[in-house]
Amino acid sequence: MTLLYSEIEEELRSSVRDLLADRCPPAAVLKRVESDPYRGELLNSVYDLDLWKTLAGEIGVAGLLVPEELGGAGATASEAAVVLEELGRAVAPVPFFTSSVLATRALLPTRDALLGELADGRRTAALVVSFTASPYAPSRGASVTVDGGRLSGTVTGVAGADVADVLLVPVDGDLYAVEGASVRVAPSLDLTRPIATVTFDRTQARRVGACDVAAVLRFGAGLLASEQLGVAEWCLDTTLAYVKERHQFARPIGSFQAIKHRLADLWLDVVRARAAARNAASDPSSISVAVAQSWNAGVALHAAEEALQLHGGIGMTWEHPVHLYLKRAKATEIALGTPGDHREALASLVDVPGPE
Amino acid sequence: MTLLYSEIEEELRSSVRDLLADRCPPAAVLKRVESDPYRGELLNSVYDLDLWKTLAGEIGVAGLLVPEELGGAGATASEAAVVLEELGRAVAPVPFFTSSVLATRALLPTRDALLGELADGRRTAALVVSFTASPYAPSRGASVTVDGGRLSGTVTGVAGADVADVLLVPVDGDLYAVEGASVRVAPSLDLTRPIATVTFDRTQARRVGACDVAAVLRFGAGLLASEQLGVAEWCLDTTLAYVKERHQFARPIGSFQAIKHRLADLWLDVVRARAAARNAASDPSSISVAVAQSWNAGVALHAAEEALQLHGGIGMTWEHPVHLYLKRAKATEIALGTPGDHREALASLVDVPGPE
Amino acid sequence: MNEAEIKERVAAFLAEQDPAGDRLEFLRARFDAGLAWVWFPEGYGGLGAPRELQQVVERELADTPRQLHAGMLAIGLGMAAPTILTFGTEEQKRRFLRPLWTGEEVWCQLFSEPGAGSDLATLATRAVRDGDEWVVDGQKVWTSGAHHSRWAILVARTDPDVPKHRGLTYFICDMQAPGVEVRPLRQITGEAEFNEVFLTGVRLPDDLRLGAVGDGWRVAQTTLMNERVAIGGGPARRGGGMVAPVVEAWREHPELRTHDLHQRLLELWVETEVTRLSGARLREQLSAGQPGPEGSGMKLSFARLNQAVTGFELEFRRDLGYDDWAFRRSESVDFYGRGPGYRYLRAKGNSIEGGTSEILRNIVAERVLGLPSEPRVDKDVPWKDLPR
Amino acid sequence: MNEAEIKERVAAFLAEQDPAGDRLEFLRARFDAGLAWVWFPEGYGGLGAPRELQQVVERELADTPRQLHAGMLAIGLGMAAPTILTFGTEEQKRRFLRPLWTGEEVWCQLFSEPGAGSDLATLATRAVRDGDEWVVDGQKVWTSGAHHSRWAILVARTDPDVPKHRGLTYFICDMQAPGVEVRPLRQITGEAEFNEVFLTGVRLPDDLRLGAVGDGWRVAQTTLMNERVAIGGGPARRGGGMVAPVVEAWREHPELRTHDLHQRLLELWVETEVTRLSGARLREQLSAGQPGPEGSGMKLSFARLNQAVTGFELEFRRDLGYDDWAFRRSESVDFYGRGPGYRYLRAKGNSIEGGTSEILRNIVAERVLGLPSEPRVDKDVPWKDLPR
Repeated sequence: MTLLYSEIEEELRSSVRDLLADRCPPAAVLKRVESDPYRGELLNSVYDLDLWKTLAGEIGVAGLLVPEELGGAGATASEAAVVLEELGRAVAPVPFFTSSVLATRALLPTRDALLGELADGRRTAALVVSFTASPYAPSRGASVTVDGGRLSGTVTGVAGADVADVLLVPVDGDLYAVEGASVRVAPSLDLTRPIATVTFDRTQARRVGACDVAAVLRFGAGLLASEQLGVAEWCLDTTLAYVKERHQFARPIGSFQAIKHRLADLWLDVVRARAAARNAASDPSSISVAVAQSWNAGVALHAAEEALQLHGGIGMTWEHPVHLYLKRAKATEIALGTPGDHREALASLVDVPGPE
Repeated sequence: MTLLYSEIEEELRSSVRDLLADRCPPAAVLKRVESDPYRGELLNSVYDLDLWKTLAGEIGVAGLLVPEELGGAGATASEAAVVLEELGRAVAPVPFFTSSVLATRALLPTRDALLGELADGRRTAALVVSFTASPYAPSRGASVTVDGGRLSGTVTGVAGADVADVLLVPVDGDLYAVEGASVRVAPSLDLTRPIATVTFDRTQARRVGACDVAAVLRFGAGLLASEQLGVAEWCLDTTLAYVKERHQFARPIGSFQAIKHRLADLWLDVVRARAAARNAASDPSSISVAVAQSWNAGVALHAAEEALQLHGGIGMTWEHPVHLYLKRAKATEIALGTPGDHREALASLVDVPGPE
Repeated sequence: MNEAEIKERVAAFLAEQDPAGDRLEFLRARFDAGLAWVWFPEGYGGLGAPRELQQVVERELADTPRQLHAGMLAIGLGMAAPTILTFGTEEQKRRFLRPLWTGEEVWCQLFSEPGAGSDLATLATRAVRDGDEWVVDGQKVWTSGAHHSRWAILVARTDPDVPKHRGLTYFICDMQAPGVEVRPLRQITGEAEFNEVFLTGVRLPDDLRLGAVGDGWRVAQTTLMNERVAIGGGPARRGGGMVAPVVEAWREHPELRTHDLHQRLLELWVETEVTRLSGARLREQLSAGQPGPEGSGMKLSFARLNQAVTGFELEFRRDLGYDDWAFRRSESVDFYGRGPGYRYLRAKGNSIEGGTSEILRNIVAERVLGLPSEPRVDKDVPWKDLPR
Repeated sequence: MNEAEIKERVAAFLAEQDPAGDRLEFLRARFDAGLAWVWFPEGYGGLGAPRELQQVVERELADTPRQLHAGMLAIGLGMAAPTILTFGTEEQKRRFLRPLWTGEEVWCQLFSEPGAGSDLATLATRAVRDGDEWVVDGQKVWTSGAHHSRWAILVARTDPDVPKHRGLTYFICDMQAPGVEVRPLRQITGEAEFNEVFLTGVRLPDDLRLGAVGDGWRVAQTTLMNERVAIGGGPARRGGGMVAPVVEAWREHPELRTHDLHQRLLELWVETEVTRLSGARLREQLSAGQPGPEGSGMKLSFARLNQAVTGFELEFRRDLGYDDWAFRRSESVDFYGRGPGYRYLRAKGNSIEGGTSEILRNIVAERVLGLPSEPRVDKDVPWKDLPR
């Protein structure tokens, strides 16, 4: 086991970070979510598909998890995790997690040709499960049935569906590919990864193969811990920079001891989140995933909440990006199992049983 | 409902506080628990019976809860609560809580003549239930049976038994008075209110009347919240005084913002503990008691833990009294129901049911 | 003056003034009768009576016309009026207090700036004397109701060469003067409760100055003291307040319950209840004439609780949606009329607005607990030389 | 020097020296062969080799005689030796290092004082020059092993007229000198791990001075840096450390479980595990030659965890008893050999000893996060004029 970043991973990180710094600074993301401020619903176009094309095609992130013989890069989950750290740091509105992690991981056992198309970024897919589902409740929010190769029913809270060319729908242990279902984006807490309700009404579907949804969600939850780490890191770094700059009472507010101590404690939490994320990426066992999710979700949220508070009034304004991170952090606390769900799972995984 | 202190209560407080300041300062209590430092067990004489005689006889605290016609003062629980605040503040080694609150409350419905003797302090009683029992598990730690007017069995963790002239033993809904059972004091976490194992071996007993142990323990738990308030107040006050005096880096350590903020938060907790204690004293309903215990136990403990930490090294020494408060606070967290037990009770009391 | 006398006054007033007549005329008459705020002096809408007698008047006049938009008048009534009463000239009191009270003229507050939040005294908006006028330039922020307001209370720097507290002057700002620009300030909830106000060459006649030149900090203290009094309170009923909608949802959705959430909800319920009891005790102290220092902490407790409870609610509901991101002005905080996502986001402001929790902890530590202040580096430095 | 060469040296040494012979003779010979601490220079028990090669030596000599009372030598080996090596004279190195390493002479540390804990540099123990000697007066505290010690490392004030960091001098104190009095210091656990040491007119020859007069603070930094390195570590095994006895008790006592406790235990288990992973990652960084700043936080994390876990354990067991209050000296912390009450009380010291958690948070904030320091009021003030 190594919990460190390899040289390859550091190179990958640099490429992604440089690209995002250039093309996706917080101000650009803010602009996207502001595109139609006076309507209740946001435009679909929160996703930056040009950026995604570069990320997927030039840097090649879309195919990281796809074996080389299927047209991908045959990289490890640890490499995908590094990409997620960077995307989390930027709350970048691209469908990496939904298409290149969740949907790709669902497809992998089937070795379907679609994998090649996803791997080079030509097409984008979404796994049609609710983002509130978890390895322990994989069908939460879903009520889809299959009848003669046609799907009917609804899945609420689906992330990435609005940007997907293909929808991958797990029903009763099988995975179906669908194009052209009804995807209605709902106003979402997380502005940079909106959720949608997907409705099937005797929709034509192609059976792709078998699908263990719980396993897919567990894999996703493990990697989500790296995205949460990235969110936490941005919040900590940005807050550190702010409190060093911002003066009140003729001192940088970062020289006030109460603030210093809170940031030291937060840093300790982030250090441990990094270890937990690395561990879950290199050892995606049920225990590692549950540990990483039950810790990192809370750390990302706490980091975002502290960032907002320590920014004072400016943190409460739409024009400062900290709210994008708060909303992402809160949404991922709920996504793929709450910290409490993951702790509850640990009770049996590590033999700390509840009251009888 | 009033949550304030009446004038009578403030006068009572003054008398008790003055007496304790004179006769029972922390140094005197420390001396008592040091009386035999090189033996594992403490001497029985941790109790200050001279002090108790004055408190009971001259100030008249022993009879507060006993109606006048039975030889007592006919006072309210709120008055007894004020006495407990002061005794908590002094971790005074006197049997007020065990004899004048718990045992007296158990006897009250029987109107037994013993009440008069307890009320004027001539005799002292203890209710033979484990201090780890609670209104929700009233017989925890007890295994006593009655057969032909004789008791057999054991009760562990009994507070005040070693200083009692009479033992009051609840068995199957009845209360028995016993003199001369085996009382073995065990080394106790709480040095100033040690616990004992009481063993009956076909011991002659007098049936005094009926006894609802759960109700007695609930009443006791409600008043224990006032003792915990006193413990918390001493810890806060003593720590405030210390951090104003103690200089490091050429400043009083109380001028460091991290310490100021922690003490401000602690003060807020104590303010709320005062309201909760007053409420439980004036309205001893199940809800009020459960609220007060689930809050105040934690506040007393947190106050003692902060006191120790903020005293630095000196707080870790036996010669400084803060450890007496820490041990008392930790013991009362467990006594008569843990905070978790009381919260669990609230689930049904206030209709916030658990998972089905 | 006692309760009986007050009742007589009200009766006499009602005998002369028909509540069914013109609303504004009625309110003006009520002001003139000294029944606006009885603890104000006679001639300024009051009778010089004890403050608690106001509730007698309110009870007696409960069914008569009231000011429109009570919420929008909060800053005028709560902050501007006591300051004008204390520091205003005879002429200022006559000019401003009556239309302020009747609601004919709405007030807002121009204190905070982007660079001066917790450290208000460091504010940079300049007012430069020009004959009988002052020329004001600067930017203010967190101004609620600025777009409805006729007047504002304003603190500006008139002398940058002295330490920060000493170079301030307090003004009444004419919000219709040229150079005043009001822009809505969108918040993380999507809506705009507040405004930014840009002041560019705004000319204010010297008779809009409140208090002496250079005495603005002392005048502002009166305003802020009245702000602090207004905040606090809290639910009077067990199980009320922010935890109520959560408990309701909890009862309705057994399928969402887990042991983790259950234990945490019970903890929040207990904290809510002890905080409520603490507020109740505070009110008992006040009505017994024994005000304690406990009030200083209520806002801190409520901010923490509101944030914890609303965060819990979203997690319990597993709610990834949001009710409405539309950018609109809102006149007040509507915790219960909006969804849980709004409650969660809006509650974040509770530990910032009206004094951050950090500043309030300082205040509790120093004023209530008597802890020593930190070394000050800005006491004797001219404002213009302060690091910023 | 590489691994093969070190192995050769060990083989050559073992060819000459019989491990079955006299223990002390063997250890002295090992020192003289440079196999005591290979990273020390030749002639001082080392070979000037890379530090990591020491483990090769330890492996090769695993079955040979070792020092008695390894625990009692910790201060000598970990703190005194590197300081003597760095600042000692040739003569001091020759005199002290060998018996220190063989365990013939035990060392203790005379740094902390009742008035100088976190702010060590403010210490008041005076050393006044008298010809070729120094006369030392003062009180030290938290000295472990003082009653076994032949020597101590001591910091004393030699010039009260300069700012506090500048007036200190570092000495080796002869613990057998007249005027040295050692008293056990009883702790809240009942036992005495530490001592108070009273120094009354203790005369030390000037050749026991380590480093220049007035340079004591810099010398002490070397000592303290080596202390910090020694603290940390933590369990290598999942579920190990302080949480292990709790989980064991939890499994054995289903009748004591509640949902409240269950949820809290799961949280503590997770925190233990991420802290363990963090320690494992730190070790990987170190062995990859990429030491990160993460080490600074380990002690903070363990202190918090140890206190939370042991507090939980007492509550879970509903244990109102205590295993043993007897006042006795103890040579080391025995977390697992004692009862839960002892663990709870002893763990309270974890956030105080070796740097309080408050000081460690300052260090993390300033040295790791680069946050500005607080205004200092003691920098340029002569020590004798400092408020205390």
